[in-house]
Amino acid sequence: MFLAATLSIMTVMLLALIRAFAGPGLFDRILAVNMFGTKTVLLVAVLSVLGGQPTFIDVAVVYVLINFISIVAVLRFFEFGRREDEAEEGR
Amino acid sequence: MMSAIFANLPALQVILPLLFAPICFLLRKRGAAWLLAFCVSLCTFAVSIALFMQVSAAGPLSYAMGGWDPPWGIEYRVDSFNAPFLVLLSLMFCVTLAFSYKSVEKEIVQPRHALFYSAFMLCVAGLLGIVITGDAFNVFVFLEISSLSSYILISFGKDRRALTAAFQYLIMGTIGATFLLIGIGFIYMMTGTLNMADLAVRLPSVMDTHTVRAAFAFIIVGMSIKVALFPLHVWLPNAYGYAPSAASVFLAATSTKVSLYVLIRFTFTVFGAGFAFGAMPLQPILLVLAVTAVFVGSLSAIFQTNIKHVLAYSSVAQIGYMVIGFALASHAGLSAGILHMFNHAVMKGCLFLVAGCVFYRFRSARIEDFRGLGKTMPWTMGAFVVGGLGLIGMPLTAGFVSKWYLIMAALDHGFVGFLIIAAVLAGSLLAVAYVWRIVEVAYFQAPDEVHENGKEAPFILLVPAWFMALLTLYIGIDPSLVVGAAESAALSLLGSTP
Amino acid sequence: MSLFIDIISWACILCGGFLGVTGAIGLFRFPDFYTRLHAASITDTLCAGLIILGLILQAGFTLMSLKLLMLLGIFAYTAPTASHILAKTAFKCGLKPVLYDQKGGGS
Amino acid sequence: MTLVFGLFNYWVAMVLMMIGFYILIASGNLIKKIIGLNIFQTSVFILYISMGKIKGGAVPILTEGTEIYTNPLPHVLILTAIVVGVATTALALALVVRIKEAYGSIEEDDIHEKDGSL
Amino acid sequence: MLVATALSCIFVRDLFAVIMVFGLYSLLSAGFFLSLKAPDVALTEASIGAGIAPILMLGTLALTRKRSEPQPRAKKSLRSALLPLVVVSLTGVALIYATLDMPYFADPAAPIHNHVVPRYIEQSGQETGIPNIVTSILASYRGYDTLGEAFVIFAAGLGVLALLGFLSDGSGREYWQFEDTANLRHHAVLHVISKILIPLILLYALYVQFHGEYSPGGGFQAGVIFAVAFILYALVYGLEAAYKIMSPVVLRYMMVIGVLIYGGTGVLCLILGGHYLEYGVLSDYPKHGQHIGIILVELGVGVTVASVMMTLFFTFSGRAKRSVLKKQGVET
Repeated sequence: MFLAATLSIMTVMLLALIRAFAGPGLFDRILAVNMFGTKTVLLVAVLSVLGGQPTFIDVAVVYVLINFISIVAVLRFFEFGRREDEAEEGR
Repeated sequence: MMSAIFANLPALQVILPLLFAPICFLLRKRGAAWLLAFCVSLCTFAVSIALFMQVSAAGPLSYAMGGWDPPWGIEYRVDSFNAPFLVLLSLMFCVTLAFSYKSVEKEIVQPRHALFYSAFMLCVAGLLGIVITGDAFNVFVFLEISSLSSYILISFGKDRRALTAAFQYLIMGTIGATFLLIGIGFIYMMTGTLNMADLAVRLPSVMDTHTVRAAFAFIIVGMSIKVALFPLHVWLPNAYGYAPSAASVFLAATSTKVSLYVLIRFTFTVFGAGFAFGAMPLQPILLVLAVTAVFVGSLSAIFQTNIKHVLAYSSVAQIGYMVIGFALASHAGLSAGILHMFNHAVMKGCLFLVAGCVFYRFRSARIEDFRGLGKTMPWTMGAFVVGGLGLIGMPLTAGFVSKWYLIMAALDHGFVGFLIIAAVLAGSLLAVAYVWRIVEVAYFQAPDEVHENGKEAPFILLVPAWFMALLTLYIGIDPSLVVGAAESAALSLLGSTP
Repeated sequence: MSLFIDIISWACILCGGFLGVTGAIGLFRFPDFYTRLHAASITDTLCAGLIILGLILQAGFTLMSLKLLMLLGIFAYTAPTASHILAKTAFKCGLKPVLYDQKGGGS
Repeated sequence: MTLVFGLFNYWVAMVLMMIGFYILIASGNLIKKIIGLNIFQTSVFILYISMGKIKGGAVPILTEGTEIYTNPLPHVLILTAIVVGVATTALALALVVRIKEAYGSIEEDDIHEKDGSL
Repeated sequence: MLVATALSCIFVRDLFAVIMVFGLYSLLSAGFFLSLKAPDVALTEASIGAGIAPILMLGTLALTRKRSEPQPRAKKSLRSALLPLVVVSLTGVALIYATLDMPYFADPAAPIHNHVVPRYIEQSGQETGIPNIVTSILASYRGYDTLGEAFVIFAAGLGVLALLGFLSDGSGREYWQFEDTANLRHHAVLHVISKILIPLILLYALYVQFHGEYSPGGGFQAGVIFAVAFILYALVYGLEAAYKIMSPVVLRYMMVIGVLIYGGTGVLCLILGGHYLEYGVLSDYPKHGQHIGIILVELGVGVTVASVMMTLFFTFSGRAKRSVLKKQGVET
């Protein structure tokens, strides 16, 4: 059971990773990276509960926060880039 | 109270500049920041002198940080090899600060002065920390403090090329530091300890493994980058050339020496000369590289147009001499190398100070700017001539003493020794060429309009320059003090080999 | 009782795992970014929720399950938000969804 | 066979180091160089942490009834090194920004061209 | 997986994608650390490598991306491609050569498990009274390294300030007036979510800070998480709003205060008659003193790291804003 959970998450991670490398567009990559991050968190949580490592759960919490914030940062970066483009075109 | 201070001298040596750097960072007034830095530098100098006295009177000192005994905690260790280095470093710290009051005012915009002094103090603290520590990993940490702050110092330079120089230095420096980290990791893996003395005890039993050999190679290569040994010297000329004058004075005089110190420390104290020169082909490699460095450095120096670049390339060459001494691995060679490290610090400090004076007047330091300076700025040029003669190795200057010892050491090595002597002599001839080029411009060419009304550099800039020049002469005339220190340093290095 | 909890939790975890795999396949098979996002985000939220729920049941009433609950809460907040802004920014940056009548023109 | 399994982790770390190092010296883009630097350093960290691993060792937090702990010393060293690494990265990035402002480019070749003969 | 990620860094051309992949790489290696039972390190690597570093890189990219991008450049001479390869292979050979005699992975007989470390494991509980061995070594046995590290971070903050400068420094004054809340208003969802999330993150940071003796965590991690909360705030509500809460001047003081707390603890120990950073003298009972010392020191590190990280982010994004303004200034 434990194995099944871990394995399924691992599979998803692998698929997401491939999408992140191959992804045609930038947004696909971001999406895949996001998904990868979520799955890492899940994996850590699973390992922590089922593997009997209570300390790992702290790490999982940090991962999930970091993941969210980096997604926000990336997207804000895009918006910023767009505004800069506009500023440049307006010139 | 006094005894408490004396007991904690090794800690104070580093802590003083380290802790006052952030305070300095907050000071808004330029004068205040400088004054604070200068006071700290005087204290540091006093501490280092006291340490030197203690060590020469009572032998090596050991100080346990945090009260934990050495293999577990971090140890500070002062012996007759690094005590003179501490003195040298804090001396340069004082001299450069005295110089920087005026120079920085001119070269760096006002709001950043406090930042400059703060970075400068961090840099000094980092270098002192590297020298004094007896823990391999601690070397890495302080190496990073000093290198980060020296990148900052270099990037303060006005020219935009200062930025690329700093970036290049950063990349190279970090590669070097990471190599050092890998090397330390390997030896840690084999021995399980990070303390240098403990390493020296535990290494011989695993000496024959591939891992230790590779570790040695990594440490040597990593530090060679920092030392700017010949093929890895590309960062140096630009970094010194475009840094603000005060920064280049200090960095040129000390930073590569400290890296060389680490190199020597690891080779002799940690690995032991027997391993370094017996099991590894260190000697031929270093000798060849060093001799090439002498030639390449000197030749490049001849073709530079900017005086700071001339001096920087000449540094590459002079580093070659030091490495020759160190690669000979005999008592005489080692003491010659160490001697030259001191003498070169003094001479190069003097020359860069002069370059800073000229830069202060004309906002550039190309060779053309020296036209007629022999008349308009006689004192400045006087100091330059003294320093230049030292570089060439004329008798009665410091350079002569160390080259003499180097040649004496080489004589013990038969045919190779003769080749080395030839290289040293040829290098001196090349040095004559590049120094003469500047002197000729200064004394035998008439100043053009721009430089005609140039006047003597301010007194406060001349004092440090002449101080260093006089020091050069003093060492040349009466070398007993420095030679004694260098010899006992070499003795302690070779004596501590297992 | 404990067997009952075990069964439920394992069912949750398995369902979650299954959903995750589905989502990942969706990430591969769907034609354009928006459908992929759809596949990924929906399964993601539910999958995470289910798995953590299962884990909480496994862990019992401890500090651990409290932290897991917190994790679940953060997930419930962040995952949809992330998908939301992702879609929004993508749309604003001019990435158009593939419509029915112009098949194959993706990205 | 034991050789391969025994050293596999280290080899992975070595390969990573080489990749990072390659990116670091081969790419002309300054940002990419920094990324290479980071990868290089991270793989050194992996090397350190790998050597701290011990068979059956628990997380190095003292708990009742556990006898073997993973070696904590490399963890400490690497904590330090990670922070040092991020400090270097930040400084390098700041330099890149300034270089871009001064030169209008972050490609190494461009910069050398613009400097003319250095 | 790690190898694949790293390799892809070479081949992916687009810088932005490289940064994303780098973030992935960090996350992966953090997972790797976790599987090697190093939760402290994993925590740090995740928050720094996957959090702060890519954000900073993105900031730089935002500043440098424009105008140089269009020209495709693939002209690489053979020499410039070969030389690195040779150097790298040499290094690689040396590295592999080194591994041949290494103790095997996870071998309990390896020297590092038997020399210095046993004492930490056996006695740190009695000597410092702290269960997390990593914390006790970090803050006490090798506290001096950590001091150096705090100063390295401080130096980085100082360097970035020197190179880029704050928005509000000197002539930058007018940029304060720049209002971009209009641009941010449409992020209603984001606003609400962040409002809920940020206090949570701050709380969690405090937990990591003060619970670091018992579970993974400590000053660095807490500092980074703390800073991340503010970064989120700045991202969502605009830099302006963030400045109002945490002004650059305050940050500047905090940086200094952080390192001084650390250094000052050491000096206090000196004054009380111990060695530098010998916390035992801080209290009548050495163990108690150690505990006080470690908490103080971790606090110092936390403050330094948090303020420096915020400083880094603020300077980078402030710089970005300035460059936008310059263009808009040209426009009007």
